[in-house]
Amino acid sequence: MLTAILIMALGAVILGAALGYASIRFRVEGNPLVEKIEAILPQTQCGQCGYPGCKPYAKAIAEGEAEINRCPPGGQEGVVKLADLLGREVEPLDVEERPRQVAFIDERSCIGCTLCLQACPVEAIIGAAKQMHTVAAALCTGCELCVTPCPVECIRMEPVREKIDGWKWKYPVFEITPSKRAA
Amino acid sequence: MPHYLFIVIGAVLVNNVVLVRILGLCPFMGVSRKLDTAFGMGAATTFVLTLATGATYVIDHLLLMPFGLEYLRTISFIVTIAAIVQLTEMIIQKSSPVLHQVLGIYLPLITTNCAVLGVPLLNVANGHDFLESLIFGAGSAIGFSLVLVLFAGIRERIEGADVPAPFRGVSIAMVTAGLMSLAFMGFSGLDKYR
Amino acid sequence: MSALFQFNGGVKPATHKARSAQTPIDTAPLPTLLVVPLHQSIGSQPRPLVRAGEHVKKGQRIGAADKWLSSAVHAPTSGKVLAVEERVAAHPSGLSALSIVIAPDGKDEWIELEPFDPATLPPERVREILRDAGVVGLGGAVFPSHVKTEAAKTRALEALVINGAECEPFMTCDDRLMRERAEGIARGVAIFRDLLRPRRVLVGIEDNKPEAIAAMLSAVEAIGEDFTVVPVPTRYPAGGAKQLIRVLTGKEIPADRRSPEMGAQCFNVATAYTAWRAVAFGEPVISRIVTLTGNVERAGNWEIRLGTPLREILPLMRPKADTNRYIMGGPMMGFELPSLEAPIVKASNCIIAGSPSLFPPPAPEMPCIRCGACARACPHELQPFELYWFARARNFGKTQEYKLFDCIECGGCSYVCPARIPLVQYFRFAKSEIWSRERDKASADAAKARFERRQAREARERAEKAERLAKASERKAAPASTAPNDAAPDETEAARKAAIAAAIERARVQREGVQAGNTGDPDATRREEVAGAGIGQCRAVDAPDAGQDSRREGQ
Amino acid sequence: MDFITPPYLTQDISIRRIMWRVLAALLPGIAVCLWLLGPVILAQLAIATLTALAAEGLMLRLRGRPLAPFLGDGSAVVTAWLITLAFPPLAPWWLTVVGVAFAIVVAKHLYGGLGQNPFNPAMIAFAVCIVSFPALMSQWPALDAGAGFGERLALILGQAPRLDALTGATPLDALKTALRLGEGQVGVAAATADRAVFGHIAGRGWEWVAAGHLVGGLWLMWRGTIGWRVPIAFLGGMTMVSGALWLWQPDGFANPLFHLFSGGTMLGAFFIATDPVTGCTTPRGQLIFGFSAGALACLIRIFGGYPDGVAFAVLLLNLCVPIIDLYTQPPIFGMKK
Repeated sequence: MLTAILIMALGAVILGAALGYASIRFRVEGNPLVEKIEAILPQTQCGQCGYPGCKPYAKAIAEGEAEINRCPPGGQEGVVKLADLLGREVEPLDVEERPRQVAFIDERSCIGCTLCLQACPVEAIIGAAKQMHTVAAALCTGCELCVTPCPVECIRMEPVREKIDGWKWKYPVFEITPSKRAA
Repeated sequence: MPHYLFIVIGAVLVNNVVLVRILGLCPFMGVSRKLDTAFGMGAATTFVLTLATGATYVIDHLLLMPFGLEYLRTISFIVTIAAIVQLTEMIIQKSSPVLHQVLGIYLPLITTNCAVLGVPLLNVANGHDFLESLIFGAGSAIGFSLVLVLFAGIRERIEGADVPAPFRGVSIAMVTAGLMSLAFMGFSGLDKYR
Repeated sequence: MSALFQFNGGVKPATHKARSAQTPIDTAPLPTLLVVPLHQSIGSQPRPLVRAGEHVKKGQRIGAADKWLSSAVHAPTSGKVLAVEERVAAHPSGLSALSIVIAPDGKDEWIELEPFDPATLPPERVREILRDAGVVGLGGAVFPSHVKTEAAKTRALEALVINGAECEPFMTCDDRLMRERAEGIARGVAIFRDLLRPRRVLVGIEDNKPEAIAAMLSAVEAIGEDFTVVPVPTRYPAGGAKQLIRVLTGKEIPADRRSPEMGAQCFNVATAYTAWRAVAFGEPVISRIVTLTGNVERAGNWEIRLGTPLREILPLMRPKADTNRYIMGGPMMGFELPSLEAPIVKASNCIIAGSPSLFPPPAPEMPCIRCGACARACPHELQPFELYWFARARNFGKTQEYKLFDCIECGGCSYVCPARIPLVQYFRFAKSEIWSRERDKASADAAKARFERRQAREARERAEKAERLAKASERKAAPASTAPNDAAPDETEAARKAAIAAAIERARVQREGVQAGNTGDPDATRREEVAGAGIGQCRAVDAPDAGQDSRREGQ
Repeated sequence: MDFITPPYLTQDISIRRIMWRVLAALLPGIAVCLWLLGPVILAQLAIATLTALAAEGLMLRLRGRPLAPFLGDGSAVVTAWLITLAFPPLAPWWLTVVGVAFAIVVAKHLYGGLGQNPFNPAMIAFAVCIVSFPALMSQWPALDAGAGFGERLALILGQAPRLDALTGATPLDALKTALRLGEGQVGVAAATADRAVFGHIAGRGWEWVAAGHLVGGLWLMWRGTIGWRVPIAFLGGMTMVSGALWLWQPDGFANPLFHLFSGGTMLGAFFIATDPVTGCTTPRGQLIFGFSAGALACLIRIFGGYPDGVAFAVLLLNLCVPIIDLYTQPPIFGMKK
C-alpha cells in the first residue's frame, strides 16, 4: 500500500515538475482567436448582442461566455461561419433576420441636435450643431443606434435599394415538377 | 520482419482502432468536420499515442510490475497520458500557433481519447515487447489518422448533400462511420494469412 | 498559314445562322424615342454632359469618360433631351440605370466631324480619340478599346488576334459585317496594329463562314497588309477571346493575368470597324449592327441606333404570335431582356425572339450524378460539378478553391448536363455573392476603423475632461474660486433641456402636420427657432456624458 | 412566362437515358444467367425491382419529394439489378429484399438520394448481407444439379429446404477452401480441374455470366456512357496482383484469367466501380481508383476472410474518393506548366 502511494506521489511530482517547467518555457501571450472571431463579425458595432461593440462580443465568444447566435446583422450565415471556426454546432439565430437597412434623416425635421452623431458608432452621420445632419449611406451599417436618441424622431431605417452595380444573381431555385405543368 | 509488418497491417487496417475496436470516437466525430483539422489532429494523436505507448511501457515494466502494482495500471496510464498531452499542447502552442489554432479545444481532448488509453492497455494484454508496443502504438495512430482524414473528406462532401433534416450533422456522420466500419470489415483476415 | 491549337471541351450546338445571314445589313429607321444609358462599357459610369431641355446634335458627346477606364457616349441623332433619369436598362436584373432620353427632331443633323489620317497621329492622341468616340469591345464584353491598346510594359506583343469567330448560334452580325465592310475592318485592324506593334496579326474566323473569310482575305490583300486570315474549326466557344488566342497562338491566358502580359491581345472585328470610323471619319459609336432573329417572320441584320428601345425594333423583325421572350446576346451567354422598353446598347449584338418551342422551359433540375460531362465540355478545364456542389451548398470558399473565377460562363456545362442543372446560374450566383461579400467585408473593415478611431478620440476626450475637472476642483479648493463658474453648467443644462422639450413639441406638431398632408418647408420663424435650439446642443458635443444623461431621461 | 436561364439551348440527354442504357448493358449478363438457371433469375430481378421502387417511393414520400421524376429516372432499378446480379441467384427472397431496402433507404436516401451518396448502394447491400448472413451469401447454385424452375423458385421463396445438392460454393470459395484445407497439398490445378466449360478458366459456367457483363460493359464504353479509365484500371489492378502472385507460386495461386472471370470482377469493373456518383471524377483519380479497387479486390479475395473482395474493395475506395479527387485535380486552362 505504501509503495503504491509512494510511487503515485513520485509520479505526480515528476510529471508536475515537468509540466510546470514546460508552462514557463513555452509560455504564449494573447488569444489570437478573438481576432479571427472579430473578422467574422459584421462590425456594425450595434450592440444588439448585448456587448458594447463587436470586439467585446468576440472576446466573450472566445472565452466561452457568449453564444454564437447573438449577432443579428451577421445573420444565420455569420452563425454558420462562427460555428465553423469554433467547431461548435450551428444554432439558429436567436432573433429574426432583416434585410440590410440604412438610416435616413428627414432633413425637414432635423433640428441639428447632434445626438445621433454621438450615437453613431461608426461616424456615418455628417453634421454639426445647428445644422442639418445627414447619413452617409455608404458608411452606415444599419445598426439603428441613432434612431432612439433622436428627440424629434426624424430618423428612420430604410431598406437598401438594389442597384445594377451591386446586383446579385439569385440562387437558382427550380421546383422538381413534371415539365408539362410548368408550361 | 513479416511479424512486424503484420502488426502494422493489423493495427492500421484489420483491427483499426476506430472502425473495428470502436475506440477514440469523440475526436473521430468531433474533429472530422474539416480536412485541415483532421490532418492536424491525426498528426497530434500520432505523436501523443506513439509517445504514450513508449512511456506507459516503461512505467508498466519498470515501476508497476516490479512492485506488483498492476492494479494501478489504468490510473497511472491516465496520469502519464494527461501529462504527455499537456506537454504536447504547450509545445505546439509555442512552435506552431497555427496548428494550435486549428486543433483548438481538441488538443486537450486527446487526454480523454480512449484510443490513447486503450492502445497501451491492449499492448499489455497482448504481451507486446517494447518495440512491438511502439510499432503497435504508431500503427494504431496511423490507422486513426487515416480513417479520420478519409472521414473528414467524406463529411466535407456530405455537407453539401441534401440530407433529410433529422439526419443532418452528427447523425449522418454516425451512419457514415458505421458504413465505413462495414467497409473495413473487408480487411478481416488479411493479417492472419496462413 | 500557321498551325492551329486546340482548346479543351467545347460543344457544337445547332447554329441557326443561315436565316439571318442571307440578307445584307439594312439601316433601321429613326425611332420616335431614344433612351441612351450612360453606362455602356466596363469601367466607371460616364458623367452626363447635357441637361433636360437641351438640344443635341447627332454624334454630340452626351456622357464624358471621367476616368481612363471608361468610355464616352454620344447622341445617336439630333433632337431634344427630354430627361436625364433612371430608365430600365438592358440588364438581366430589370433594374434601372441613369439614361439620357432624347426625342429625335427628325433632321438627323451631324455635329461637325473631325477626320484624321491615323498614320499621322501620335498613339496617345489616337487612344484619346478612341475613348472620346466611345469605342468599346462590340463582341459583347464592352471593354474600352483605348485601354486595351496600351501595350504591356514588360514584353513586346507577339500576336494581335482579331476575333471574327462569332461562335454563338443565331448570331450573324460579325459575319455580315465582314462580308460587306471588310476593308473598313482591315483598316481598323491596322490602327490597332500601329498602336500595339505586334509581331503578327491573326484574324480568326470560324470555318462555317466561307464568304466572310474570302471577303477578309481580299480586303487584307487590297490594302496591302500582311494580316493572316485563319479559318478556325467551328466549335463553341471558339469565339471566346481566351479560346481564340489559344487556338491561334497556343497561349493560355489564366484568369488572373491580362492577355498582353502573355504577349497577345484580342479585338472583335466590329470594334476594329468602329475604331476606323472613329479615327478616319471622326464618327463616334452611335449605332451598331444587331442580328434580329429567332421566332420572327423576317430575320436579318440591321444597323440600329444605340438607345433604340426594343419596342421600336419589333416591326423590323416581326415576331411571330407565340413569342414570349426576347434574348439579348446569343442563346448560350445572352440574357432575357426585362422589358420592351430596354434599349439597344453597345453590347447588344443580337436580339433573339424566343418561343416555348424554340427555347422550351427547362426540364426539372435533377441531382448531379457527377458524370463529368461538364468537365469534359469546359473550355477552361474546370470541374463544374464540384463548383456546383459547393455553390449549391453556399460554400463559397470551396468554390474559389475550385477556381470559380476562371469560369467564363460560356454555358457549355449546362448545355451538356444530363441532369439539366442550370450550372452557369449557380456560378453567377456564387460569383456575385462573393463580390458582395468582399464589398461587405471592405465596408465592415472601414466601419471598424472608424469605430476604433472614434473610441480612441472619446477616450482621449474623457481623459482631457477629467484633467480639466481635476484642475477646476483644485482651483475651487483654492479660495480664489469664483461663483459664476459654479452656476454656469446648471444654467446651460436647464436651457438645453428647455430647448429640447420645445424641439420635441415642434417636431410632434410638424409630424402631425406632415401626416395631414402639409409637406411644405418649415417657415422662417421655425427655422430660427431650430437654429436657436442648436445653441444648447452645441454644448452637448463638448459634454458627451451630459448628453447621455438627457438621452436616458428621454427614454 | 416562366423564368429560364441561359444557355437557352441544351443537348438532348437526360439521367433517365443514361440509367436505361446501363440497364440495357446488363442484359447480356442476365441473358446468360437465364440460360444457366432458367427463368428463376427473372423472378429474383422482379423481387429486387419491386422492392427498390417501393423503398424509393416510400423514402421520397417521407422526404416530401415528388415521386414521378425520381421513380422514373431508373437509378433505383439499376441498384436493384446490380444487387440481384451480385447476390447468389438463388438467395432467399427476404435476403434480396433486405439488401435492396438497405441500399435504397440507408445508403442512398439518408444521404439525400440520387447523386449524393458517398457509398455505392449495391455494394453496401452486398457487404451488409455477407457480414450478416455469410452462409447464405456464399451458396451459389450447383449448375449440374439439374433442378427445375419450380424447385428453384421454391428455394427462393423459402418453401423448400436449402439442399446442399442445389447449392454449392462459388468457384472462388471452393478454391480458397481447397487451398486452405489442403495445407498447400492440393494445387490450383487440382482444385479447378473439374471445371471445363470455358476452358478451365473460372469453372462451372459462371465465367459466361462474366463474359456477358464484359460485352455489356464494352458496349457502354463504346457509347461513351462510362469512361475507359476505371474499368481498364480495375482489370489492370486485378491482373497485376493476381499475375504477380501466380508467377511467384503458380501452384499456390490461381492465374489472372481465373480471377478476371470469376466472382464479381466484370460486374465490378464495368458497372460498380464506374458509378460516377461514388467514384473518382478526375482522370488521374479514376485511374488510381480503378487500379486500387482491382488490386484490393484481388488481395481481399485471396488473403481475406470473404469469398469475394469486389464489394469491400469498391467501398474502401469509395471512402478514399474525396481525398483522391482533392489531390488529383487536373490543371486548369492557363495553369499548365
